[in-house]
Amino acid sequence: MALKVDYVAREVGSNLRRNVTLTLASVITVFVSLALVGVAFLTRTGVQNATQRWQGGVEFIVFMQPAASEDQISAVQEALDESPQVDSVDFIDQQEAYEEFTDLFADSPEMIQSVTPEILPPSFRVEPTDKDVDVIRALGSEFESKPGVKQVVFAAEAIRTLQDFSRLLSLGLFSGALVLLGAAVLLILNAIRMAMFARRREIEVMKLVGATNWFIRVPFMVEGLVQGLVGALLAIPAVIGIINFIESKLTDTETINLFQGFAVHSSEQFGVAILLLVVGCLVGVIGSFVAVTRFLDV
Amino acid sequence: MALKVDYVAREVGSNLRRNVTLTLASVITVFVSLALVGVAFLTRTGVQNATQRWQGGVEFIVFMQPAASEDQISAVQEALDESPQVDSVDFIDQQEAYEEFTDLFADSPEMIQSVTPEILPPSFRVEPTDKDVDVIRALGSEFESKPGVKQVVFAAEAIRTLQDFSRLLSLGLFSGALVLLGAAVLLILNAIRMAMFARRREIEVMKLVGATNWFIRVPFMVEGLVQGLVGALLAIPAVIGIINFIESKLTDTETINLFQGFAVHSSEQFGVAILLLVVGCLVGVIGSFVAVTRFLDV
Amino acid sequence: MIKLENVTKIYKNDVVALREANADIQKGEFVFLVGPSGSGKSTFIRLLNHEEQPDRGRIFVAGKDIGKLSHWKVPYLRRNIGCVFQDFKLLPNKTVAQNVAFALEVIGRPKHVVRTQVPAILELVGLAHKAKNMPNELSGGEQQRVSIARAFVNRPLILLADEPTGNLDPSTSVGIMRLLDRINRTGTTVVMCTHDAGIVDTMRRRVIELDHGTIVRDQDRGVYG
Amino acid sequence: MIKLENVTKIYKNDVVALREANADIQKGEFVFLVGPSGSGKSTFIRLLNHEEQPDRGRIFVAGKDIGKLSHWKVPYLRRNIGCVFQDFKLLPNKTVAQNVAFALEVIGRPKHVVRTQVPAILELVGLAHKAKNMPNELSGGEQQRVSIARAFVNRPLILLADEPTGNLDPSTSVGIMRLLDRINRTGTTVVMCTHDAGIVDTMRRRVIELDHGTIVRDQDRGVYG
Ligand SMILES: Nc1ncnc2c1ncn2[C@@H]1O[C@H](COP(=O)(O)OP(=O)(O)OP(=O)(O)O)[C@@H](O)[C@H]1O
Ligand SMILES: Nc1ncnc2c1ncn2[C@@H]1O[C@H](COP(=O)(O)OP(=O)(O)OP(=O)(O)O)[C@@H](O)[C@H]1O
Ligand SMILES: [Mg+2]
Ligand SMILES: [Mg+2]
Repeated sequence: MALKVDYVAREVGSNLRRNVTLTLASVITVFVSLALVGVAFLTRTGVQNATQRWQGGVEFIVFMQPAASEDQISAVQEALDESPQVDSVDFIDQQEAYEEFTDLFADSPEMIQSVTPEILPPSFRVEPTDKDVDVIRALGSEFESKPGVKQVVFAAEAIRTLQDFSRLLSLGLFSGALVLLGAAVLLILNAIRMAMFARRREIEVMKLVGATNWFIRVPFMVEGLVQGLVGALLAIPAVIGIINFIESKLTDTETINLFQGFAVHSSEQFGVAILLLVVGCLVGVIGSFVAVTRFLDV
Repeated sequence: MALKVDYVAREVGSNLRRNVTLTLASVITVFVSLALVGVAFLTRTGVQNATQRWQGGVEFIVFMQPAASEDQISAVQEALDESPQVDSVDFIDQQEAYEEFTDLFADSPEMIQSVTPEILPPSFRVEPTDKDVDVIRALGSEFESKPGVKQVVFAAEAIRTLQDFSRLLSLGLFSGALVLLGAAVLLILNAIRMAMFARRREIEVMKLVGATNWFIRVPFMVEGLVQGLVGALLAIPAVIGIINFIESKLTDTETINLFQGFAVHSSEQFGVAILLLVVGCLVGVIGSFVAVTRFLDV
Repeated sequence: MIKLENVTKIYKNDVVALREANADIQKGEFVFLVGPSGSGKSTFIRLLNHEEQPDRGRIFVAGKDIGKLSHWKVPYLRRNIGCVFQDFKLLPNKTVAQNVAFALEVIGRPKHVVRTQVPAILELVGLAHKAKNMPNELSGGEQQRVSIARAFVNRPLILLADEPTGNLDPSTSVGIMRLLDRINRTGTTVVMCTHDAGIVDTMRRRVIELDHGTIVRDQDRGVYG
Repeated sequence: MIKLENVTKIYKNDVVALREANADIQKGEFVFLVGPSGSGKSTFIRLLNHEEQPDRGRIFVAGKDIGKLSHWKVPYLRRNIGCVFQDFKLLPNKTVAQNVAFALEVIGRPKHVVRTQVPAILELVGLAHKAKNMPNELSGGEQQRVSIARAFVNRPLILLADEPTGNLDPSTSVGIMRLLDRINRTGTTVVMCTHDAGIVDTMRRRVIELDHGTIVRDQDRGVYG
């Protein structure tokens, strides 16, 4: 074997310099492809973070009969407090409900006049630990049958819609990112195959001079590694720049406060950066390996 | 010059066949890149179509004083009917308002008992022709000062939010599609450049035998055209397949009714198909032209 | 036909491949270019072909100063010059017949001319049976003969041949030299680099000898060395 | 050292490049392979080098049947065989020195050996001053000498040389032949294709003549033809 580090280093260095066109082409392909993947993944993360707070809005309200007894109310209170699935409970008594009502209908004094605290139901606003809709439904229904409970109302449809929306958007962006990742891998492999094709004569000559397959392959693989690495290292700042640009655009806009929570934590940026690096390097190395091997059977 | 059609055809045919690796690589690049572009554009169109109806939900309500006189009401009615900016008007009299109220508070007979039709305000539900938020605001405020008008209420925040969301999503998808288009062009040019690099010796020899630049270029350009065309023709069914898949997924889902309106009209699919064809062909031809020219200066 | 005036060609690394070369070759002449390896013979030919440009001096081909030739006219110069390259320079993606035909197609010869000329010239160089082979399926000498056929096929005014018999056995070489001689007799100017003393000594034509880029001998009816 | 038993090589298109060839070449022999263009000389060499496989018959190199060689062992066979290719086969992306060094690096020679051997061998073929040039910056003969240097540099057991003087002038050729002779005297088996009758007739070594793929003569101390 006798594959010396300095031989490989020298070989890779001079090849990268001499085949500038091919090197550039491969690096550009890796760069563009991975940048697309990175932006897609981070946008997805950002959207997920932005819509996280809607998830926090998921709750249900247990309305008691206006005429419910103290005992009935405290029984429900206890049950809620003891349930491990309940995160926090907020009790709204009749007076508080009346105040909310007057706030809500401040414009309609006629309506306020027609209502007294006594006819309004006291209620518990419950925030469950698990935000899953089905779990919440199951939990809420448990309380429906308790004595003194009038009705359990779940989070408004609008909130539900927003949740669905967010989930769908996130899923869409994720699938988009995955598709892009697949496309990137394909494109990079393609570029490497092409670059190898341009150098098939060289590989042939190396074989004829008595080089073993690994002797030929390793420098090409390291070359692929370097190209993948450089492409990824170029892609990472580009991705972070684009994401920060999107973030500033979204949080600046006054009319759209929906995505003001759009934020990508640096840990998430770091994760995607690692992903790009790993994909770039792996595709570079494995792609070169496969592509060289095709031309090794002289 | 003497560039004969049969010479070009023969040349292109044999080159495409003989350089299978390069041909395949270029076609794959065009195919993958354009497929991404197409899917992005059509998804954007689909989302836009799906959210169109929310735009229809934009409206404002002119609440009259419960005690407003017949004259005042009909004056406002006339003003609304005559305004060219108003698409349709729906008058809800006190009785209808009461019915809505009882519907809304069906669970709280106490509240219903406390309300009579007389204390509820009659209202006009207005759908403007122009859906722009600012225009609507201006229009609605006009009526605020009319005699007998109590208040003008604009569409619920939730609806507004959904609109913003839709617009943002559409914009995002559009920018994404544009970025992909740019990336696709870059990747395709890159692939062509690489393929030319692999054949630079051939070009050099042609020059040395006395071929004019155009004599060398034209077959390569036609070759680029064919590759771009084939790549685009492969991308189009892929795009339409993927879009229909997305459509069926979205409209099947029961929990998410937000995108049930997701639909891409065949005219829009056609438009994107044309876009892909044009981009594929242009990039192929121009890319080959530029790439060959680089190696023509022997 | 061909005239060099104080032509100097310096490659990078200060390699002087041709130094103050003067030569005047008349129409219909047959000139051997001899000299040791690396003496500048191929450079001489590449200059005439506009493959390289001189650093100093002027070169006239068919009465035109090719240093003043505009870019797009170069192909038209080359069509009047047939060239047998030392490394053959065949198109790897074309068959033998297509390689030869290419030289005709380039100058816009009609199809029927191509269809008759190409087999004829391949017959002449003894490669009719290899017409459909690709260059990489040929022996060295066969490739060389394809290169010769391509240079001949469009009856150029000038024929530049860079060691056209380097890879040929003596009897094939003699055949090729007979062909060159015949072509020369029809009025074509021939400039041929060679290392084959036997050929030069038999033919007794004008000999220009180069040594380290300098023309050291220019002799009518000369011998190899 | 080299033994061919009824070796037949048929390329596609039913070209019989070698027909029922038998030959037995002892260690330390010097063999000229002669014959007209396309007679199968290069094929003979390519078979020994495992660049092509025979369709029939067996080939032994250094006592081993190379038809039975497993795939990964081929490089080790080639390391014992230095080969001067007819078309040089230099690595276009490496300088002259790197091209020669490559043959040493392939067999894992330490760096200091490479650093002393390469300049020495380049000096021997008269290319010390071109060590840093790229192959495309060399004249034909210079490229050929690089190919020769590369084949020599790792002192192979067997030296296959396919027209190593095809692009060289007579006096450089003589220098190369002296070198080959010296190498042969150290025990290296040399098989050399050539068209140069002068060399064959001067050296008077064993001559194997091919014609249309058939061995028509195998003569000790023979002449060209
Ligand atoms: N790869 C190939 N495919 C098909 N035919 C081939 C191939 N290589 C060589 N040939 C044919 O085999 C025959 C012998 O070729 P070879 O290269 O051995 O000849 P040679 O003796 O070396 O000739 P030269 O002196 O011209 O180099 C020739 O007719 C050639 O056309
Ligand atoms: N592209 C180049 N760059 C640098 N030097 C070059 C280049 N081409 C040729 N040379 C050098 O110029 C000199 C003359 O080269 P040329 O090819 O003209 O020689 P030649 O007479 O044809 O030799 P041969 O008989 O070996 O073919 C040589 O020393 C060669 O190394
Ligand atoms: Mg030369
Ligand atoms: Mg040969």
